[in-house]
Amino acid sequence: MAAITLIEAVTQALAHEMKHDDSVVVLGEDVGVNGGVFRATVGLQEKFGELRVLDTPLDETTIAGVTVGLAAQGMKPVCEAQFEGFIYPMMEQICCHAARLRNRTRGRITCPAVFRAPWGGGIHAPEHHSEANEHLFTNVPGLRVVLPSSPARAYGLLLAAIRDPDPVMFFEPKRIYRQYKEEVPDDGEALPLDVCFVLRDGTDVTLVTWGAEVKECLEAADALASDGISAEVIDLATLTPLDFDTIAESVQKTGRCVIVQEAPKTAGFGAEIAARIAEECLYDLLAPVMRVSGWDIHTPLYRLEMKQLPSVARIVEAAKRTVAAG
Amino acid sequence: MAAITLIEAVTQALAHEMKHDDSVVVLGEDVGVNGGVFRATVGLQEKFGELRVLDTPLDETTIAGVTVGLAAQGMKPVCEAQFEGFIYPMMEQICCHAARLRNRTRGRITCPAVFRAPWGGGIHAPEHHSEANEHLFTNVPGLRVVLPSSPARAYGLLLAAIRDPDPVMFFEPKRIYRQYKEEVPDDGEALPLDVCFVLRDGTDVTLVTWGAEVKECLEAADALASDGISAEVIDLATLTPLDFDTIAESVQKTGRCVIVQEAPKTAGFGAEIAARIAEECLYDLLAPVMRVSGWDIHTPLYRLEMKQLPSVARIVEAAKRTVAAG
Amino acid sequence: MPIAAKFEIEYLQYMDPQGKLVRKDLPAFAKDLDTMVKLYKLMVSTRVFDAKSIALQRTGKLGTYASCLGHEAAHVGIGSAMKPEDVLAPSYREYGAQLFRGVQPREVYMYWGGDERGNDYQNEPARHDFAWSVPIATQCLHAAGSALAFKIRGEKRVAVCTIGDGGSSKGDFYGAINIAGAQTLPMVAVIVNNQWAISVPRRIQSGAKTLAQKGIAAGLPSIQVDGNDIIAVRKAMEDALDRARKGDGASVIECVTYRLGDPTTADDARRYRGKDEVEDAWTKDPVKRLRVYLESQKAWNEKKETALQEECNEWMDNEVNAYLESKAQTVGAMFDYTFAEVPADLAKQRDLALSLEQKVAH
Amino acid sequence: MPIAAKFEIEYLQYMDPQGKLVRKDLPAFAKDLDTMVKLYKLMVSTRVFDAKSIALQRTGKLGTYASCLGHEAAHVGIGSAMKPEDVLAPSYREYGAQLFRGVQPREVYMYWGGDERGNDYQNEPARHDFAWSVPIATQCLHAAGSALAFKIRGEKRVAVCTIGDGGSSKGDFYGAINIAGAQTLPMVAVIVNNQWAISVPRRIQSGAKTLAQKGIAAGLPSIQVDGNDIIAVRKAMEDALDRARKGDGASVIECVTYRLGDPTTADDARRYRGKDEVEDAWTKDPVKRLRVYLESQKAWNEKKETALQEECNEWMDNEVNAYLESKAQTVGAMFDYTFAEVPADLAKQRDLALSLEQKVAH
Ligand SMILES: Cc1ncc(C[n+]2csc(CCOP(=O)(O)OP(=O)(O)O)c2C)c(N)n1
Ligand SMILES: Cc1ncc(C[n+]2csc(CCOP(=O)(O)OP(=O)(O)O)c2C)c(N)n1
Ligand SMILES: [Mg+2]
Ligand SMILES: [Mg+2]
Repeated sequence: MAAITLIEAVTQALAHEMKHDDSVVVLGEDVGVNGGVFRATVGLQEKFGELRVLDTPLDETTIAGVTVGLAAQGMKPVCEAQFEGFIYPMMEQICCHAARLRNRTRGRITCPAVFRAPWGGGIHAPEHHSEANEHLFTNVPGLRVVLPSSPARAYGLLLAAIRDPDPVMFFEPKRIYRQYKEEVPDDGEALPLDVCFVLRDGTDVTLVTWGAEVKECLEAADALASDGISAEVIDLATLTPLDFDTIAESVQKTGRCVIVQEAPKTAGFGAEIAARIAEECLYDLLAPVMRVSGWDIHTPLYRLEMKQLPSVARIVEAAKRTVAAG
Repeated sequence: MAAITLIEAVTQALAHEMKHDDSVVVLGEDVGVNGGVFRATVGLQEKFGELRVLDTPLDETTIAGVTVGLAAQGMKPVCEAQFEGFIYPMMEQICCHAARLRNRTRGRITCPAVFRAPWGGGIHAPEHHSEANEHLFTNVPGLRVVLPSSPARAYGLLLAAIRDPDPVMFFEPKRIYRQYKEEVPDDGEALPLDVCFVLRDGTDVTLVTWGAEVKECLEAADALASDGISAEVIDLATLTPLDFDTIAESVQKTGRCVIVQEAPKTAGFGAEIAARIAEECLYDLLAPVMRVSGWDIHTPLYRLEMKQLPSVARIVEAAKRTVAAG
Repeated sequence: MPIAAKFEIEYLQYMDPQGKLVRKDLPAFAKDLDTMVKLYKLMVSTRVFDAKSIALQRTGKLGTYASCLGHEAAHVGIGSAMKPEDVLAPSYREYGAQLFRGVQPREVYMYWGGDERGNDYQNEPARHDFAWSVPIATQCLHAAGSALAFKIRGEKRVAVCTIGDGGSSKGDFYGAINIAGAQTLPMVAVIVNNQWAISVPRRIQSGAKTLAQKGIAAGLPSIQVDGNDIIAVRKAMEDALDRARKGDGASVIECVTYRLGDPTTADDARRYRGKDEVEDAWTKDPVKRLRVYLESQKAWNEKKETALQEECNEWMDNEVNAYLESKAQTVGAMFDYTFAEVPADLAKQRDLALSLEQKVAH
Repeated sequence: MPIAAKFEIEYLQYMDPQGKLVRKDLPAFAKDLDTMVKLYKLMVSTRVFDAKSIALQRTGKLGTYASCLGHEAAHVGIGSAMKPEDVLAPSYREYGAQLFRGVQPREVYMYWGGDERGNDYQNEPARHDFAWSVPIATQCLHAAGSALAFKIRGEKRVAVCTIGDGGSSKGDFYGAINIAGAQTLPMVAVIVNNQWAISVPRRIQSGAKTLAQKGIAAGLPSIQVDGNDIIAVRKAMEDALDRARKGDGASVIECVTYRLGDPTTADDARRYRGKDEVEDAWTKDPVKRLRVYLESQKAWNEKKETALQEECNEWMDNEVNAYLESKAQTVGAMFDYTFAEVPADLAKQRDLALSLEQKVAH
């Protein structure tokens, strides 16, 4: 078993599920012969044919609406927005139909679909190719919002997303698509969609994050450790519905929390974590809940792009401030 | 000077600005002869002609994109989404262009547009006519998100929105369109877009809200007063960019905060308020920061709709809990 | 001057507003008077149902309601041409098609009466149809997706969507016919052109001479029919369904009709359209013209009409009662269908909501 | 069988791939060899510019870049037919049109080099044109909105948008031509059909025989032209611009051309298209054919070609240097253009960002 990257884990999960479940189909722009602009669907059309791996016309609204139609007919479509910056035309179908079909019809019609999109910044791409806009979906009832941050979690969570009877937004942090490899057995084992993952135990401060910033948080924890500060690192993985218990447990222990989010600060998902803590863990807090995030600006073109993404230094600085605070 | 309703104040502001500024134009579905499905644009086409008050084809994407084009050419378009539930097809133009033109071109091309939409629930309307989905825009840099909650504020804030050199999302709480009348002089005086309004002074607990729930909060404050609890009521009015100072000042005084939001709880804008408090006012807090909000479900059809909206009773109960807490 | 492509949009009409046949080549179904009577009965039922809905709304027993007055031939023509295994993706006023497919009036009342259970159609084949779609034009893509599912699975089924003249301006409609053309999908897109989109007249929606020609953009066979002529509508539908079922792909049909009522009960059309126009439209009434035709064929008479009206009224009274007797769902039920299983976090909210309900009750 | 509407899509070509004229009725501009030489020079400049961009990208001095190789006749035809007061809403590879309108190569380099200042075109008339639009098809609506502004203000100006074959599948394109038709807007929508949308071939985008016929859906005069024939492109543009300027509304032009390069430098087209196809497309090269024609007219020769190549190289070297010498914007500048004035809350973030920068620097 060879070690694989996160993007290869995505491909592996898709291939596994398509092989074992005829109702799984893949659609999007360039997903066929080309195997996706990031190679996520490479080889799938060869294996499963043009009907099950469909290059669509260039219209995201079409992709999303056709996906809803397929899902309503009992298929399990996995569609792709080529970049998360191009997901906007999908929103009406996602918010008004995918997320509501079950509720609208009292369960008569459902939408077991997955909406995949490469997500986030840091690859020196052109405009609109670096968005971290999960906020679009985290306030929408009926959706699961999932962000894997390692090859193994990409594989297990994508399997779970495809098998889930409800629509799942599956955002893949493109910055870490090829960051490192790990062995991911192709055993068809899904991971749960209702837990956050504690990636590192610690006692002084909880670092809560998701997506590509997991790596920065782990590095920050290393740096903090060398300064005698013990940081716990939690990867949300599934943002909604949220497993807050795991976070609460950690904050009860550490008394301090730094939330690290790639998106602009205001009204990003990090606010929800802080709000839950302020509501449910106030008495455990030894220090203010900090957010390290993108600034409230659009991701700059690539010359300055990295100035927008939370750096290890910024995370360390914030964590130290919470420790100094109390 | 006759007293007018909130919706009449919207009309008054539009008429005022169209009269004094030739570059102001209104466009949307049914805004012309019909004067809007809520009568917001009634009489405007008669006064200003078919060119400046334009009935568009039925395509929200078109409305938004044409609005951006108009604005880029130096017009000041005020477009309408007939209901906020139909704003999704506008999002690509709003998020990728309106909010970014200035930044993209270093100020060469700008977008002085207003996107109006009747907002929120409580009028027994059909599906998709009761959304409170301001979350779609509050994480988007470059946008102002404004929600008036009285006839006077509707007039003054809409004038400000039209005159603002940047795009403004202007959401009108349809539940209170005709709730009450007040005298609003047609004097062309705009209100500031960078302050929250303290509607009632208090010392024990701060109620923070926006839109239609302002009324429930004021009523809750009355009820609390009769129980000896003094509640301060803050109407955000402009959600982003946020005037947090006003909130901080209040919480420093009261030590307690209840945030009241019509939208589903998770990742709604209330989370941002709580997060800011947890970050910047932690040491002032005497009790957990509570949120009273819609549940994390889609607005039910109208038989159960009111069970989704935060009631006075729920607000009072939460406020009392914070007072009891510390 | 070299020509790259040429197109024609045919106009199909068999029966004129006076109930006279204008062509000799009647389709098979139209030669069978029993079938024609059956279609007539459903058109009348639809009209009686519609009047009842409006009465319910006027007396506060229904919320906003979207009337189908004047669309009976178009809607019944669509519904009656479809096979049970086909799938309908309607917008929000195609009751004539839906009643044919088993939707119960009580379900319609329930939906517009503010209760999600109205979308839980109990009878086949409606049970596998889509629910009403309020966001304009979005349903067209559900039809395209369904058609794609049929193609992938090799099923001989067709997905049909209906869309208004206004709705045909929305990108979704274009996206749906475009992918249907590109992928040769078994789909039929029917534009029910009733001349108005709330207050916006047809001419403001589009500079195109016909709405049918929108199908040319997608390379689809496209036709304009007299939408008040049940024979023309059904014939065009049958042809299009056949083509789709045979694997020859999608079609666009424009049914030219008229919205005789208000767009919904929330809106007063007198604000923006003249009486003359409406009076003129009444002279083209689809129900009346079919009745005249059937009478001319000795297949219908006053007595049968009276009996039918009575039968319809009885049916609707029965349905209204069933609706009015229904109890609202519980507060708990608000939470039950957001996901297949209620997630832990949401379950806590449900518990809180229920405990608040109890407090209020006490 | 009554016909409701009839349409034809004309195909326009003056010069064949061999540089031979195929029609006698040359438009005025084409009879003027000085003009033709001027067009040729810009087409060559565009190609030299493009090669330089790719070289810059290959050596790590540019980010992703979208080449315009093969589109020179289409792009220069569009740009050269427009008047200065018109407005161009391009997508992301129409440099040939943009250079004509004053965009400087250094600005293109800067944009693809990751610096917003590249969009701040300094020269008129480009200064009042739209910036590159990455979200496909969205620019078409900006053209429609601009055209509406011109109509409202009574200005005799025309808004032009360009869109790819792929992009013409997106609802925005349809929305733009639809409102342009409904409102008789002074707009020209040009579909630059280069046969590919990244890896997706034209046939998968649409079942329509021509892309020009999409204009029929909006009731617009629509034409297909040989997009590698500068005379045909410019003539169709002139006609459409005239019509629009006179108040007769919008048009759709399909330019049939071929993307000779990769879609962008981030993508390798060899993965999905055959060598033969590309080789065949080279035989229709727009630059070559115009050169052959000009030579046949004694308006061009080897010496002039060498001089032109040198001139272009010098120009581009100069532009490249200007680009490479530019310093990155400061961190503070990231915050300055989000709003007209930096809001208080954002100003605090800027201060924090600047202080963090200093810490790192020390
Ligand atoms: C996306 C969207 N925008 C706006 C509306 C509001 N609306 C409801 S019906 C209607 C007019 C529809 O006209 P048409 O498509 O001609 O259908 P008709 O009602 O005439 O059957 C509008 C604008 C909506 N439901 N969805
Ligand atoms: C809304 C949107 N979806 C997807 C993309 C990614 N993308 C960039 S170029 C391209 C293909 C465009 O093809 P076409 O319209 O034919 O233009 P061409 O590149 O051939 O000039 C795609 C899918 C995008 N930029 N915007
Ligand atoms: Mg209509
Ligand atoms: Mg192309």
